[in-house]
Amino acid sequence: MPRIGLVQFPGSNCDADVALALKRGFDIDPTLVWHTETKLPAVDAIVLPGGFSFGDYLRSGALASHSPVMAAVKEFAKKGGPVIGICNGFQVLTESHMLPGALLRNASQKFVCKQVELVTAPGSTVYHKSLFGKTSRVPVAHGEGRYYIDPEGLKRLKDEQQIVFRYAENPNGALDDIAGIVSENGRVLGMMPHPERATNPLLGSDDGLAIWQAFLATFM
Amino acid sequence: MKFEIVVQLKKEVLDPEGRAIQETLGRLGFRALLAVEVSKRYVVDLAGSAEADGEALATRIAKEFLANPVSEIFAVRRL
Amino acid sequence: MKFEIVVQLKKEVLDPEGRAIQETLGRLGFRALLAVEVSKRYVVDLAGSAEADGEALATRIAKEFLANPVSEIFAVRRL
Amino acid sequence: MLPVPQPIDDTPGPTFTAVLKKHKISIEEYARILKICGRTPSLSELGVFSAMWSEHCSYKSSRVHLKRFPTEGPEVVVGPGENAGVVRLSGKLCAVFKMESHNHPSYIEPYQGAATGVGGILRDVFCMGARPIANLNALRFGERKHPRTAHLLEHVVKGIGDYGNCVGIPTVAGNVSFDASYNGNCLVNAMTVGLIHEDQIFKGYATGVGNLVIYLGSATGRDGIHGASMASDAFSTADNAERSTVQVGDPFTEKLLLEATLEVLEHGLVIGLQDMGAAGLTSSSFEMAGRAGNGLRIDLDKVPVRTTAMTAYELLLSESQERMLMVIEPGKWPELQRVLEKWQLACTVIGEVTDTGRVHVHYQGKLEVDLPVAPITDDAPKYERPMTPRKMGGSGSVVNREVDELARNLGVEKLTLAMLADTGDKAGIYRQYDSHIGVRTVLSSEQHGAAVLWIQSAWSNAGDEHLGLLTSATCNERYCRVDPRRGAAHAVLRSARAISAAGGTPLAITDCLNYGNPEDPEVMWDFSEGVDGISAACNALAVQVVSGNVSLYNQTDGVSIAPTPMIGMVGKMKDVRRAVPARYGQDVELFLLHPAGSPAFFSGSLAARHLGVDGRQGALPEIPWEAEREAMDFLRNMSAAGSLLACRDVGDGGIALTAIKMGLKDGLGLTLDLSSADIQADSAVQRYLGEIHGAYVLALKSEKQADTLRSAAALRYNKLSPVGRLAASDSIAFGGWQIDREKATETYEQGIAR
Ligand SMILES: Nc1ncnc2c1ncn2[C@@H]1O[C@H](COP(=O)(O)OP(=O)(O)O)[C@@H](O)[C@H]1O
Ligand SMILES: [Mg+2]
Repeated sequence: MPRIGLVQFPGSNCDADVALALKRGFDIDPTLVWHTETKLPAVDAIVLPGGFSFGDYLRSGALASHSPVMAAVKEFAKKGGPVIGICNGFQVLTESHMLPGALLRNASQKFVCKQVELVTAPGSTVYHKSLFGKTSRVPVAHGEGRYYIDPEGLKRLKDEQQIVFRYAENPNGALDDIAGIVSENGRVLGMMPHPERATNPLLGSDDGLAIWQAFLATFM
Repeated sequence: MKFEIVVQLKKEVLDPEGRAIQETLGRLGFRALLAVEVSKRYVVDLAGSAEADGEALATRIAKEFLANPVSEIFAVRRL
Repeated sequence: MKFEIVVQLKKEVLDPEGRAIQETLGRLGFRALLAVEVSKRYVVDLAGSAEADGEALATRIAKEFLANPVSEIFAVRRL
Repeated sequence: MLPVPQPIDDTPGPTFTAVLKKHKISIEEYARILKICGRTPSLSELGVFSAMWSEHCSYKSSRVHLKRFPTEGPEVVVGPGENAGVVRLSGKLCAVFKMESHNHPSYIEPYQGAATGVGGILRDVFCMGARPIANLNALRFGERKHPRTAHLLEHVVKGIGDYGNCVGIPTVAGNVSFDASYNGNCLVNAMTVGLIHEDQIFKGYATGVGNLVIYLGSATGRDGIHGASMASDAFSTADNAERSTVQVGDPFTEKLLLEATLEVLEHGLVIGLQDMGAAGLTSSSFEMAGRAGNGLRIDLDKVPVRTTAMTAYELLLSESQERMLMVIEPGKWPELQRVLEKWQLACTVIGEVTDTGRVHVHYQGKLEVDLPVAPITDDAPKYERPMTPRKMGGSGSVVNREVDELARNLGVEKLTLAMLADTGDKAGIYRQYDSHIGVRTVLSSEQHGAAVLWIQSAWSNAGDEHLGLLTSATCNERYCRVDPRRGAAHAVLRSARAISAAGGTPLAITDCLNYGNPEDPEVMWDFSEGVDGISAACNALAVQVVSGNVSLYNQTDGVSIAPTPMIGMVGKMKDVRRAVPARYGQDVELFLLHPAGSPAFFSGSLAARHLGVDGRQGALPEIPWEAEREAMDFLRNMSAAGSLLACRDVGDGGIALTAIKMGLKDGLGLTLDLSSADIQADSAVQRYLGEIHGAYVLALKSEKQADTLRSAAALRYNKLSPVGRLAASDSIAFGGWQIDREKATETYEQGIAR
């Protein structure tokens, strides 16, 4: 039985949805980890869910990235532990410098909620390999999802094949249509779209299940 | 002891807000408006009285929290 | 000719962002941080050279577009 | 300590008159206050009366009418009078919901006004112990070309979105329209739906003498002082002095408050709990004490403040957001503190429950308020304001002829495009709202009909694994202007149609009755007619009113808004897998389900408005109740049988506009031919663009088509006629007119709030 730690910051609001997706899709009950914890429980992987940690004040993810729990998550990732950050979780990952780049206010300056199509880029990680060749329909819902990185950084992302998802149609002005990237070692994934919301055709799509499947495959 | 910390996007990063303001005002006939830059300004009030310490602390807060080095620059000024 | 326009909340108006930043940093050990105020700063570049005209225009822009008179005040300064 | 609070100077004269006026207290009401106090009140006490007896808190002009609503039904668990209404969904699972207005604050500061409106209605629902699962919003703005409209729309939508998105409640449906009568007075009505277990419904009672009164949440500032009386005020554009009372919302704190509240309720840590909404500490303490028949002692020195030198008056009346008042047993205090600390929320003991039946407020060593509770909460003034029936708009056929002629002069194609632009694509609004969070959303604004949420709950009956909750909010103010009674009935009906079209059964409604100045006898008559119209529709459809809100004085510079009784409805369906969207994206044949022989009409229609016909002219046809009910049952059966691909109730702009919009967003053209439909119309324009009661445009699964037509043939009051098709073509053709599809798409998509 895989043990997944689900981190909760004050203002996280997709935590329950992630727990439900893991339960319904894979019969996994994640362990909740409160942001003030300095140590992680015994887990195989970590999820940083979406939401508005600390109200998105300052910059989205900025205040959360300094939470005690994030020091532990960094430690965990340094040892090769798998981490997925979704939406606000992705913002926390960039703010913590666990992933390169930054997520800026959408070019439209407006929050955007809609289904998008994600194209998986080529690469060698589990994510790339298990999802390559598919387009996934997954919703986005964010006000600050415009991925930015300087030109050298972008070159590095491309050279190292760290880009995992691109938008088929860019909803926020992200550089190079980037929707999700992975760390150099392939263990830390950050993505703006919400795979936990795409787990049943009744809810618009179940393409998110394959993304969770890939996440589980990083350690199972 | 108060310090002003101004945080703004790096020049090479698109600032949709500045651009939108300029376009809107341009359409409304403010032709003299050549450019608009938008930044965030924080005024932090720090306990203690040694100016140098205060400035160092304000800079640390700016650097570690208020500005994101990937996309932003900042400036600190004693008020 | 550049002007700085600072737009900030009226004193009595709740600044949830400033409060959240101050409280969070306080919990992280920045005890010397007594208060944080968040405001916006615009730098407008205006064509023309008469300072008085420029200042009047910047003030008009601030008043009519950048500041919300209901809850905000602004200050204009030549840079 | 003084034995009585410091009295005001009530020597008759201009100063005293001004004080009363500022507090919106009449001479008669003041006489009543003297009697209740048994002495001259203090300024704080006057403030308490002013707030508690404001229109907003006391419903003094509307109470006598609201009694007429049907409020009891087999599935109604909690009716009007509590923070929100409750209706049973399945087993022990109940829906809690309410709609509330934030019109005046939103006109003054659209972003914060709308945001705090959402915050307030969320708190009303979660302070009953329910977890909010959906928000809706119904908006009314002035004419599109009015200089303030675009600004108000943009900021209201942003305010609603930023707040709801941050708290993490999906906004799943809504309604918006534009009308000159809102030029100086926009409407922002927000609704929240939550879920609760029937046996865990929490009510705000201050029981148990000696129990502690706890203040929870944000510190108090001078926000919205006089807000409660402001909402009862007709403001004039000349006087914007009230602009300093802006309340600022903090959705982050709201989210913490939501989680903390549900946690403390679940752990049984509190006895009473109430949101500090309008008139803040005053109304929450009086209401909680009133419901329990107890008294309270409050020590204002303990209230957390964020600004200096606040007076007792200000502390009592501040409307700072994201605050709650709780009553707890003293023994629970340590555990309560532990829970609240986790959520980073400040909480303070500010008083205790007493057996005096009075509220005593102390501040800085003085007694500021010493008032009996019951006379203030239960015996608030109640007015039977004079009413004068309006002269109704005469004959509908005159309007029909006028519109027909004007339409042909303008060109039907042009008129159709103008109407498409007016009711344009709302994606610019709803894409700013998170509609998926919570993973329940099956259908939402994106599919254009009622929202459908999939409710999986351990509390529902076995076999209800695919239970659906449906919700919709609407009102047609143009109809209400022509006929305030039928218009109001229509608002209920329209919500029920939307819910039925999606496959659901209507259960109950909430309302937000937005009207003008009640001191105008014609407005008061509109209001009374509205109540009767809603009641009639509820009775006809066997649904009840479980909660609601009244917003009066919606007028600017003497002009009242069109009567706008906004209706929010909740319904359910057995199986969300059968939910039917109102849009369709593929080539398909279209049918019209409609009452046989029903008249198309132009009175109160969108076409009439576009053509500049006086909006009060004409008459609404009688509502064919039997046919309406039969059609709704039929649709539910068809949905349950899996026969419907899409279904959309005919609304603004008649059958043509409804059919066009069914496929336009998916790039489909249309051929529409109503010659086989059984519609009464004097002209083709009227047949296609006239509006009609009880009609639906729908598409059928091909393999179910024969069956469906067979069962339709057995309908007593309705007909199902083939009327054309949605097609991958470049044109939209109806009644001999033709519009370029791309042109239509472009016009439609220019839409709203881009
Ligand atoms: N203010 C709003 N908030 C959220 N959704 C809205 C709002 N206004 C309209 N909508 C949604 O847009 C869709 C279309 O709106 P509707 O009023 O039915 O227009 P139309 O019939 O012209 O398509 C509906 O599903 C409705 O829920
Ligand atoms: Mg509609």
